[in-house]
Amino acid sequence: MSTCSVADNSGDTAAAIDCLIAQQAKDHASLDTFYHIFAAALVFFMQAGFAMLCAGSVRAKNAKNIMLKNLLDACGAALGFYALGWGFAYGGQDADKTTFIGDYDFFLHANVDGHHAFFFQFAFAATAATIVAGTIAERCSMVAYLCYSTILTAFTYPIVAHAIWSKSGFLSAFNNDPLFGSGVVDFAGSGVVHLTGGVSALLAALVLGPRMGRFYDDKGEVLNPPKEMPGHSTALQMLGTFILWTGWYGFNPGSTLGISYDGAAEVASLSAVTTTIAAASGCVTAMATRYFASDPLARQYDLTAAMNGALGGLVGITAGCSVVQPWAAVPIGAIAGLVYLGASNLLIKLRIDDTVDAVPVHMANGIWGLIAVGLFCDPELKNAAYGSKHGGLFYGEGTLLGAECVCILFIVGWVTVVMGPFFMMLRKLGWFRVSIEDELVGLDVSKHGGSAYELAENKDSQKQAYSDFIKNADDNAL
Amino acid sequence: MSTCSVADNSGDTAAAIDCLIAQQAKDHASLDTFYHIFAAALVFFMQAGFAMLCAGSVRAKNAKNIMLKNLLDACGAALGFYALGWGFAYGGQDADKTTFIGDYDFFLHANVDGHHAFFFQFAFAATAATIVAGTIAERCSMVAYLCYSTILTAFTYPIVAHAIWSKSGFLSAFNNDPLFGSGVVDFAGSGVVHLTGGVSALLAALVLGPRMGRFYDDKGEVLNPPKEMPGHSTALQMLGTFILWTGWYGFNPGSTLGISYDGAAEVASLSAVTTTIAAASGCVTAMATRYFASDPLARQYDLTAAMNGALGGLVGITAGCSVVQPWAAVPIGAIAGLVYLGASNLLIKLRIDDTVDAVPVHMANGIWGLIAVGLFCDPELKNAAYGSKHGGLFYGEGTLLGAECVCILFIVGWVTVVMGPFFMMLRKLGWFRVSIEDELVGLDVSKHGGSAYELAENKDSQKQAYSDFIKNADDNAL
Amino acid sequence: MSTCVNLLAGTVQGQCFQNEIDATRNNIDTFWLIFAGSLVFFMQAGFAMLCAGCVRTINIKNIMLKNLLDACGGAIGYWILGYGFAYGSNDNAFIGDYNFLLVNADGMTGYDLSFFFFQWAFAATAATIVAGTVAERCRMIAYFIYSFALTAFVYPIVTRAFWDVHGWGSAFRSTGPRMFDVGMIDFAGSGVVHLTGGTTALVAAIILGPRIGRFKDEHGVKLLHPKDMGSHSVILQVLGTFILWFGWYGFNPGSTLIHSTPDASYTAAICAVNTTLSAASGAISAFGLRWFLSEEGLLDITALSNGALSGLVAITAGCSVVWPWAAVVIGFTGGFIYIGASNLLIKLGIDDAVDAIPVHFANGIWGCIAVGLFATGTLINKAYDAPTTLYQGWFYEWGNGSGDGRLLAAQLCGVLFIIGWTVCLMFPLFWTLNQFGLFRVSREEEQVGLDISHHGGAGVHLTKPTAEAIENHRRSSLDKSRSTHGQ
Repeated sequence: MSTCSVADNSGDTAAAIDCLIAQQAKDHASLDTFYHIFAAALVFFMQAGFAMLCAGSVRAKNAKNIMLKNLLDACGAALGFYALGWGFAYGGQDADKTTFIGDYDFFLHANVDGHHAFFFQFAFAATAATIVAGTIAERCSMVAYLCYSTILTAFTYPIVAHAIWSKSGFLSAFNNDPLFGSGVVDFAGSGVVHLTGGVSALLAALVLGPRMGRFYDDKGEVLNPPKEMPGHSTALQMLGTFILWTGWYGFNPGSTLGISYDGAAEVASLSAVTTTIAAASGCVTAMATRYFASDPLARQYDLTAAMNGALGGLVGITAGCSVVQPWAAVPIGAIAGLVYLGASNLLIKLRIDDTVDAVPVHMANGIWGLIAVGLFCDPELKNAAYGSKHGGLFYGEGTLLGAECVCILFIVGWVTVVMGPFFMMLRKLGWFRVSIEDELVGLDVSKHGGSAYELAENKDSQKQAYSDFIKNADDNAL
Repeated sequence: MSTCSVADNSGDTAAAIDCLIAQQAKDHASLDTFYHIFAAALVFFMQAGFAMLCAGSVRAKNAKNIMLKNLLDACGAALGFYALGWGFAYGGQDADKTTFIGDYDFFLHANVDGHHAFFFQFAFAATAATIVAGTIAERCSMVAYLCYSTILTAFTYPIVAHAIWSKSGFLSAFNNDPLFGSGVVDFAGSGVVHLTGGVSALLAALVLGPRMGRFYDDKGEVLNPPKEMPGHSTALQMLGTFILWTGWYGFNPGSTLGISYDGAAEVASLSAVTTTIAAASGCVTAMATRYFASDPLARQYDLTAAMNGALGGLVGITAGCSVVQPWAAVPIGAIAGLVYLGASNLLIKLRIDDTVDAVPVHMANGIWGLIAVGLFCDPELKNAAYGSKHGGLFYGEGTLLGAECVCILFIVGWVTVVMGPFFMMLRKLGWFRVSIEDELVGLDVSKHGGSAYELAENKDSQKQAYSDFIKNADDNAL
Repeated sequence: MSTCVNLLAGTVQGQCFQNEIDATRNNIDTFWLIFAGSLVFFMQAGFAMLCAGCVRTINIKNIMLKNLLDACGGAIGYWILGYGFAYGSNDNAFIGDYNFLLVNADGMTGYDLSFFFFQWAFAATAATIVAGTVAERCRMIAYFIYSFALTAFVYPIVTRAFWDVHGWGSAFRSTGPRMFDVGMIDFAGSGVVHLTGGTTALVAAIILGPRIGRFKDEHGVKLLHPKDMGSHSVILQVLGTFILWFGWYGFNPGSTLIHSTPDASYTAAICAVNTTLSAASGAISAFGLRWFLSEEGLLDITALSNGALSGLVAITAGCSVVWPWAAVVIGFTGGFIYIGASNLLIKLGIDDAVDAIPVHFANGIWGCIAVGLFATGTLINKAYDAPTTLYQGWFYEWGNGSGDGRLLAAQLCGVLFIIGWTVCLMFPLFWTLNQFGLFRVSREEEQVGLDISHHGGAGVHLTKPTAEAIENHRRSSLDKSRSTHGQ
């Protein structure tokens, strides 16, 4: 195969060694590409998870509609991120400069960093876009959704990614002159992905208003308590949750962006462990709290709390998965479960209607995830993952917490400034919400040619058919 | 990147070479970590498979309940195995000693073997715990299930894993002084994982008793034949089966615990091939046998037999996947299919109620898997995987078969001794089973606030709504 | 642990390092195949869900059983015969004859074994394509026979021709002259896998005839508008689509077969990107066209998901040799082709329960042709061992002013061979089965649904407790907890 032996190098040992070094570098590149593809495939699979979670959480009459939105935003994200987003986010990055937006490698024409990097980042952009689908389900029009998801993946999200993950970003820890000397630690994107998606979801829910009959009755009177609109299939929700959890093992460990450089393997495996523990803690806390907070005469084990608690834990650990000790994942996850419950109740108090509780899971826990880094970050681990030591508040340092707070403010501000007016405009144009009739009858019938399900019509007629059939078969056999 | 060149080492060739060697060792570690993460993510995904399989196999009125149990045991396993299990199983292992239980690295405080190893082993522990959920579905209380799964992952399972997989285990093939000179070959855990889970399931089913109306009618008379209680969704069962099968490609090939050491790639590939062939054989045999054994006038292709046959084949090959020739996977899988059918019928004869047939699949085939190693193990392949030659009975050696039998006895005995009294105690306390009323109305309504499904009840009313809708739309347009 | 340190002579030591590096590369390659093979296998779940979602509720057990069995039958058929025919190493350009039943497993390296695993997963994919088309009316026994024949013989011959180093039409051929000096470039199998499966599906659908009530009413009078048979669950259909798309990241990038050379890893990465872009474009174009063509502005999710699959099939042949912009064009066209072919089938009265023919057959052809148009020399050099003379896609040759159409010609010949070969074998097989009444279920069975007639009952049981039962339960448990609290 290769030609590094001393004999091949005409007896020159030094040349042989250089040859071996070059080979090793190639092998590292191969291995890292492989790792990217593995992780990106898992992250892409999260699209299936979101689709199942949303499908299970909406009423049967809107199932097709929400699935369509989920599939379409994966497609829109691919094209939008290919055309513009990647260039805005990572084009022409340079650790010595600080820029607000990238301006190179649109349409992948220059192939900066290789295709594997694009593939991985596309999967992240698609995740950010799809978070909103669930919140505004059952009432948002398709056109509005298409416009929104294209803008998010082509412009809004790339700017955030550029600020925090690109080498030229003004908040980036990879810049040579980072903010407060530390830069923002958002390892796999509690902020970049989940907070961005979550804030968009909140804005959309505010502008769009609640589903009909959720908080107000026909006459516009406030309902107390609000009407529950349970999803049509818990099995699909659960499937979605498990797929998402599995996909997170590409999301968090994959964010090392390689496995061959010094220390990458340790960082990746630590991320896998903290991810696991935080998800488990979030699930248990959220379910137990909901259980003990419910009416003592009719205590219920609430599946939704359990599932969203796990997802909340996952979102909460995403920023810090590589820089906190495994024990810290327990409080981070546990608090994430409580944050989810609190935010979910608050939304209901404020009469903001979120069909799948995406705002509490992604926005509230996105914020918590960033703060948690500022509290629990272990300087040694940060050194392993980022090459510089900065600890969280519990290790006696406050700088990082400051940087994280700036990051939260920036993301919330930026997304609000861009998406807020955009949603308002959609609303003014009357494009944002489907008509009252469409909403009442369900979007599947009104927009998609019929219900998502054709289940057995009638059990009795089925039984009849079966007995007729058996009788015939017997007759024939005789 | 690399600083190994002769120039970097100030002309010292030997130092340059040492540097290269160190670099190579690091590369191997990276590759192995990556392999662990890949395999563990697939194994974790099996949780989704179990959840779907169980959800599809129970009646609609208990779907939420069973899925919640599946989610909670993943969470419980993560926390229990993190706190205690890992330390008991692998803490302070040493090939020169023989111990019954590990006593080090609780809460991962010492980070022995790296985080990736913990992540992989946690996924296995979660699998063992979740096997029981299906068997006792539709009647077991949530509290009992939580207690059970914590004990299993934190104590019972780790002891078994310690005995067979830790270097200090008294049955371990990795010990310097192994049992009968060979130790037990249970490559990926037919015994450690599936038999442990399966025996727990059997004990639980015995203590818990059958579902109401399954074997006895209202007046306590024996039903003949027993009442079928078909699962509510075959699609979910099938999805679960395919997810499990896919996850098994992490389970079996991943159990090499690395891909970079000499021969690991051979062992891993062989495992993938034998896994495939055994699953296929098990499926075909079980389905064909069920078909030809059924009433000739109304022959049925039974999906449940096909799916569980495939799973039986997978469990059966798990112990020996790395040490048998591909041809041997055919008889191992085929017999596994028959073992499944036999055990399933036997359970019904004995009036032991197993909702998802987990006992035949995991316990009966777990035993068969271990015995099969004792029969079909190829000395050359065992040498490649374990570094010492011992053949199965068909290669003229009996030692290994003896060791496998000891292993079966140990696992069955140990699990019975720990879990049997525990289940009896739960029963005495009245914590084990839900009330008669709850069982009859279904656990989703009684414990989880309502049914898992909210499908549009009535097609006619939907059609009416649709025609009203169209009419309105027309009117509006005019 | 490296053992190179104690060796004395510098030359020996160099060799020792070299061996270590080669071993590591071999390990990476093996891992790569296990990873990709697992993803490809997972596509079986995707097909099962897609089919289960598309058929009527009365037939879901039947269709899923077929999906499971062809994975199993495929494994056994491919193990017994198929692998030996396809990759058994003699010099024959048409068929191999070695290593049936993996009898020579002892002589296989780990990489060889994982190669078998990977190839089996592909064979199972080819077999499962047909399941959907013939759903709701095909007999189980016919399906067995067919899937065994396909994986054991028909498909292996095609893979031999276009993927093996000995194959007569292969761009990998190293043991003789390549077809038109280039050989057919079918990187991951638009032709080999999808066209083979799709052609089989087409032949089967023609001989089997449409489902009862699809094109004609009870009295045999042709319906003005073909009846939409209804599908069990759109959600399962979309789930299937997502799983398939996910699995395609093993299918296409994995087809590099190795990953440890810079060229291979570059190729794998570009395959992943092209796969993504083509799927997205196909989905949007099919969805848009269907919307545009429908009178009432229908937002058709079936068009969207099948459009994505069409884009995936279309890019499969060329994923390694076209630039991303071309992937967008290929996928976009693929979406149009899907809609056209789907409408054409209905016009011709050919009944395809899941639209597998438009997706796999029509776009399989398009995928192979697209390579002949868009393949670029830079990427061919990376993906294939440097050909003696480099011929690119026709658009590039045209741009160079040569207009050389050799690659396009090779692609067309490949397509014709695959269609011809598959029809020649499958048509007689299906025709014979049909003559003996083994192909189609009886009229009664079809009407009552196959789940009831063959599988012991319905696949879905959604009975819920009645409102009354729930109310009773609520009262009694309330009473109970009150009395406990009262104590």
